[in-house]
Amino acid sequence: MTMPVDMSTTLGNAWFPSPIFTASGCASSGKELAQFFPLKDIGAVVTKSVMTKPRHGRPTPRMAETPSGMLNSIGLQGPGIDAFLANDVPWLLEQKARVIVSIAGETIEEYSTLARKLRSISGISAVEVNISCPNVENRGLVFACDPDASRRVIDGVRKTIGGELPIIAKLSPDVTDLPAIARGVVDAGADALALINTVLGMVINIDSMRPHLGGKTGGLSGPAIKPVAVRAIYQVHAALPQVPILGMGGVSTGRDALELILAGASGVSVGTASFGNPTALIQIRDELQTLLAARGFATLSQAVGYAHREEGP
Amino acid sequence: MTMPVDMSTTLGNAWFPSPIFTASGCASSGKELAQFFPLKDIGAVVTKSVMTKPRHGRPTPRMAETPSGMLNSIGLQGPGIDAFLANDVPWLLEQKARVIVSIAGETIEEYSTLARKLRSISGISAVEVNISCPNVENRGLVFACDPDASRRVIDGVRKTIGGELPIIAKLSPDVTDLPAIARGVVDAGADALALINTVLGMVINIDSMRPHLGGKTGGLSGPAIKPVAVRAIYQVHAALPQVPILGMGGVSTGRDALELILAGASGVSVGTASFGNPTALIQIRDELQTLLAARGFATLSQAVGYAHREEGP
Amino acid sequence: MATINKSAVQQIVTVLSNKRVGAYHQILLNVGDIVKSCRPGNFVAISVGGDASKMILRRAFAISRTSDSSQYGGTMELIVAPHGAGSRWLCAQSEGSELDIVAPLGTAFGIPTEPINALLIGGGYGSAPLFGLADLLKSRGCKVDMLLGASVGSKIYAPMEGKRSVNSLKIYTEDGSMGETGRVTQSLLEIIENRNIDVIYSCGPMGMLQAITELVSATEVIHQCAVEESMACGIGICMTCVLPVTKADGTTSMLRSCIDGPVMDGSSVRWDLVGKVPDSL
Amino acid sequence: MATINKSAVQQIVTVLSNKRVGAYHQILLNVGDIVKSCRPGNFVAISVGGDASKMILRRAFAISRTSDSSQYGGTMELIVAPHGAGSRWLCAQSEGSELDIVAPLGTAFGIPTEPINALLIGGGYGSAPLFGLADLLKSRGCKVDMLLGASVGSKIYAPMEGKRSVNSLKIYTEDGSMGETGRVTQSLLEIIENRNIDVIYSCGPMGMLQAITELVSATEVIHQCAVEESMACGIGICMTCVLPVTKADGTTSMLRSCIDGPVMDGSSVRWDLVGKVPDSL
Ligand SMILES: Cc1cc2nc3c(=O)[nH]c(=O)nc-3n(C[C@H](O)[C@H](O)[C@H](O)COP(=O)(O)OP(=O)(O)OC[C@H]3O[C@@H](n4cnc5c(N)ncnc54)[C@H](O)[C@@H]3O)c2cc1C
Ligand SMILES: Cc1cc2nc3c(=O)[nH]c(=O)nc-3n(C[C@H](O)[C@H](O)[C@H](O)COP(=O)(O)OP(=O)(O)OC[C@H]3O[C@@H](n4cnc5c(N)ncnc54)[C@H](O)[C@@H]3O)c2cc1C
Ligand SMILES: Cc1cc2nc3c(=O)[nH]c(=O)nc-3n(C[C@H](O)[C@H](O)[C@H](O)COP(=O)(O)O)c2cc1C
Ligand SMILES: Cc1cc2nc3c(=O)[nH]c(=O)nc-3n(C[C@H](O)[C@H](O)[C@H](O)COP(=O)(O)O)c2cc1C
Ligand code: FES
Ligand code: FES
Repeated sequence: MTMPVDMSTTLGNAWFPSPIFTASGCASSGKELAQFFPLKDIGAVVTKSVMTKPRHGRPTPRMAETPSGMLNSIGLQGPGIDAFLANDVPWLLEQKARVIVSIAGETIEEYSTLARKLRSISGISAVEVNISCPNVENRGLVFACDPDASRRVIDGVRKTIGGELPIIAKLSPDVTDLPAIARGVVDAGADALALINTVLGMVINIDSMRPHLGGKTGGLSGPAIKPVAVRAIYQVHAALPQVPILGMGGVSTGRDALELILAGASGVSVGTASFGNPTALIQIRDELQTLLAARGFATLSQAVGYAHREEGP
Repeated sequence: MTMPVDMSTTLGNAWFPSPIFTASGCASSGKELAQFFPLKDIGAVVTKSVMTKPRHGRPTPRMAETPSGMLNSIGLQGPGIDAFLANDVPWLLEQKARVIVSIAGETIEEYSTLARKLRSISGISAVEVNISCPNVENRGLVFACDPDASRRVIDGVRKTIGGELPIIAKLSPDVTDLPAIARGVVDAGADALALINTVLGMVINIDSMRPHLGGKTGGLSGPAIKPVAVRAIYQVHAALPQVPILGMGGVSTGRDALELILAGASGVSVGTASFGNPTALIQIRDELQTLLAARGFATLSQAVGYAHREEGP
Repeated sequence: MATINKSAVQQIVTVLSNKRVGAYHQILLNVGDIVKSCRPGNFVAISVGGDASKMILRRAFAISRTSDSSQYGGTMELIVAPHGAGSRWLCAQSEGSELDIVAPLGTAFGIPTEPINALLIGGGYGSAPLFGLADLLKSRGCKVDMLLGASVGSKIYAPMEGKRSVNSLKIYTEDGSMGETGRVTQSLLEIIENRNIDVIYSCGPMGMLQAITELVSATEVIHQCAVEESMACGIGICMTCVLPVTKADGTTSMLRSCIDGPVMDGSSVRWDLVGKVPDSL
Repeated sequence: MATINKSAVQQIVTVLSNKRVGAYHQILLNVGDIVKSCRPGNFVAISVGGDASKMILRRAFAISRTSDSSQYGGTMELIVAPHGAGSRWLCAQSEGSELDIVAPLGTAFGIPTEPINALLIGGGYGSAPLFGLADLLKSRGCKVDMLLGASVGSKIYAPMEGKRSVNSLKIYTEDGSMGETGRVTQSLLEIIENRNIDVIYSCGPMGMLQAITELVSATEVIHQCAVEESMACGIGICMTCVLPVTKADGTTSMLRSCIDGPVMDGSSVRWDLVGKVPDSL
């Protein structure tokens, strides 16, 4: 019952001592959480999606709490890649944190530009490519909802960044055929998949009688979407069993993390849960270890996708 | 503040004294709720989706509670259309309930067969066509996820049923481009749209370490999905402002119903909320009336889609 | 008007007391006139977690006993195991708390018109509805024997007062911490034979109900069991709680255990098909 | 290690008392050593709804006062308006209840090193942090005047003890049910002039803060205001609580009110752009 479990995991050729990561956009650049626990104690810090230029993001209100969830419409506010690489990455590396840099763009070219800038930075573990962004060259259609555009983004990043740094393509669940999108980006060179980004939602303020969020629609996150995340991970793992998945969506306990892992996730990002509980990542990591041990797993990797096993006990 | 509000509504040429309906599959055939309130006191009873033949449905477990929601995989258990029309419809009409019959099929032909049987029945207000079913003729791809198949289902039903009975096409939110699917079924002859069916989800049982539901995946319903419903209704109402929408998804209070109406729903179905509260429909109806009155609406229809109005107060 | 749920009402009731008894909580509710329509075997569905709860479904509990004579008017007793978040919340409600209940729900144990020999078998908290049943059978002149089983002694629920209505009570625990070591089924056929049992009334885990059904299949004994399937609504509108049951015409249907149960004829349940579906219709 | 949230801790604390005061609840918490790092203007973020809550985000409340001398060790006082489900839950917690808090968070009011003339302006529960601030300013030799406003008298929070630290207290209500009829801003420029005000400290609705900023823009008065934006995390990781703020170099940024606020320089906030975004960068 209490044998130590090897909690280490890999995504592509990147190794992490723990499978519990922050989720992009839910840990800012790391400094804010460092008061609550040492950043090196988690698997990795996945940084907020960064674009080429500084951005103000969307007007407020930017959030609405919903039953067991929340909507956000931040609109990728951020300092731009240059300031980010100059200030935030060195600080994180100094903390001995593993760093996964999340990038976002409005054109296929912008993603490649970001990849080029990353190429020269040493010490980062992987790049997460957030393709749940509107494509300004195609009527604002979100890249991740367009099989062709998502493939081309990843292809561009792969070609620019070279063969070393693992590429994690982050997909949106708001599509008819998720495995098809997943297959496309893997063919284009993604080493791993991040599932899921937020689900598109809206809240109407019944006093103003208009959409509550400044950005009208927002992304739904938190426990409410966990069943969607589990389904997405299970579906994609069934279709592409050899492709590692960084799972996320509503994880707030070790039990939730285990569910995603059994469905097929090799690592688990924790987003919204940190808003309600600054030490959520550490608690989830510890609970997960206990749960794995109680189930007789010697290593985390034995549990990855275990829910897919053939009939039997 | 307390002037009476005209709560009546229409979907196509069908008139209802109240906009609050049951949701298909969440009121069985009506008898079970009749102990808690007279069925004529609500807008309509939308019956459980019926198929041509009797069906056992899926194995148990068929449900899993999730944060502010639940998954179900009933698999359309039911008596088949003949027994349904012989037993359930006459009973409902005797109660003076308005009846909307929901139909479901595995082939385009099956939907037409069902429509043919309905054609000869008098007294029903509308037919809701549940196209969130796997199409056995196309690798089990859900009709509602395939623009062409969904159009052909509605076309078949329209041609068979003739011009009188309003057709409400019930769509799935699990698609990349919901307005496109909506446009297709309206072109094919749907008078109204029902939005949204459940969201595909999954729960892994962390003790058995397998999918918890007998059917593996299930449909997510309840408050958790309300933001998805509001978004779907808002999007489709923006694209097709002249098409009436029967809104549903996570409504459990009058405030929730008002949100869906402001987003564009002319009527609101209440599903999962009745499981936790057998008198939910009556409470929601009364709360909605109070909220509309407090906002100065003289009629329900003035509030439909009000969140889309031009800038201004 | 309705023939289903015909005496069910939704009502806010007050907790009169909440005591720990072994592994369970004995919770007494002030429910007023509801008791008039409660029969042994019926259950109650309770909202859990309070106003801001993420738990949207009611929890089902067997009505253990009701009384109409106490100083409080009608009272209803529940025996609750703190299992998950919902039942733990219920077990944490103290005197004076208000609960939203729907009751009585489901079928009741059939009460014979003749004075028969009855054997009541309970597993874990499954004994809860059996003591009320025992009283009733006794009052009809039946001879009532009882077997209770559980994994450990703390999970045997057998209140002192309850024991008065039974002729004999035999307890089994798997770890031997109370009564005999083993299971309620181990000497069942002998007991049936020795005591001339006509009817078995059982309530407990599905595995126990199945085992009893199989053991008595070769006998003349009637077996009424109260099943326990996961329920989303408890009132027959969701179709989640179904069990494969053979009907008079030999066909098997998926029946709702909240409406056609929880009390069912054990021999009609297709135990082999639970968690599966019968061949297509 | 971290420079942000640098004295914040997450801790389970106990409710010592909960009293209704007009439209508000005055809630006293036993928080131990946390008080050592709390400064007037800081806030606390509290989990609401209990274990099974559908409310997943913390609620922010200004720290009204702290004390380290009482019999209980460090205590923290909050003034809470029962607004929605979360704050109503908090107002329903009784003595002995446990709360999960993160504190202290955010910026504090700047305390002058010289004895200046300060005017403290509070709207509704916005007066909460001003009494602790008044004590501190008084102890630094400042002259402290106070204006409080609300829609109705029951929404004026002005405890007896608090009044001791202020030179003068003037109350305004919109319906005239307490003090003068009208708003805190109506004679503001006169008061500034007559009393030689150097610094205004304000806390209350955003409209009030904006109105004060506009009124004093033509004066020399410094205006430190505690803003209130909808916050998902309170600790700087979500970017939902931003306000457009002009920086020293004249550019406008969307700054987090939980980290760079809640206390901000009123003149630096681009009130005209709240709810909009500045021109693109
Ligand atoms: C007819 C009937 C009578 C019952 N009588 C009793 C009784 O007298 N005493 C008692 O302690 N328990 C009884 N149970 C079981 C009780 O309903 C469950 O223990 C309880 O629902 C668990 O809820 P939870 O939130 O604590 O657990 P969780 O596991 O968190 O529940 C999650 C969901 O699963 C459902 N669920 C979980 N376990 C069960 C179960 N064993 N049976 C049905 N649904 C389940 C819950 O209703 C809920 O929707 C009865 C169940 C039924 C159907
Ligand atoms: C820095 C700061 C200090 C505050 N100090 C106090 C105080 O001393 N006393 C007091 O009574 N209230 C104070 N508030 C407001 C208090 O946070 C809100 O009233 C409370 O969050 C409402 O939660 P609810 O669940 O009751 O309402 P709901 O409206 O149901 O809340 C829904 C969501 O919106 C957010 N929200 C709603 N209203 C506000 C608001 N006015 N400000 C920020 N977030 C909001 C909530 O945090 C929650 O996430 C303060 C807010 C901030 C940001
Ligand atoms: C406030 C907020 C901001 C987010 N910003 C980003 C982002 O910049 N890039 C990104 O890829 N995902 C972003 N996400 C999505 C999360 O990384 C994550 O995929 C999603 O929230 C689901 O996980 P959770 O339920 O644990 O939050 C954001 C989510 C939230 C709530
Ligand atoms: C148990 C259950 C059974 C359902 N069965 C059907 C069905 O037969 N046909 C259908 O169109 N929708 C069915 N639905 C979907 C509902 O009608 C509704 O679209 C969905 O649950 C969202 O509404 P809610 O959140 O109010 O439940 C079912 C939902 C549930 C929970
Ligand atoms: S529990 Fe819903 S039908 Fe039985
Ligand atoms: S509330 Fe999250 S960054 Fe300020």
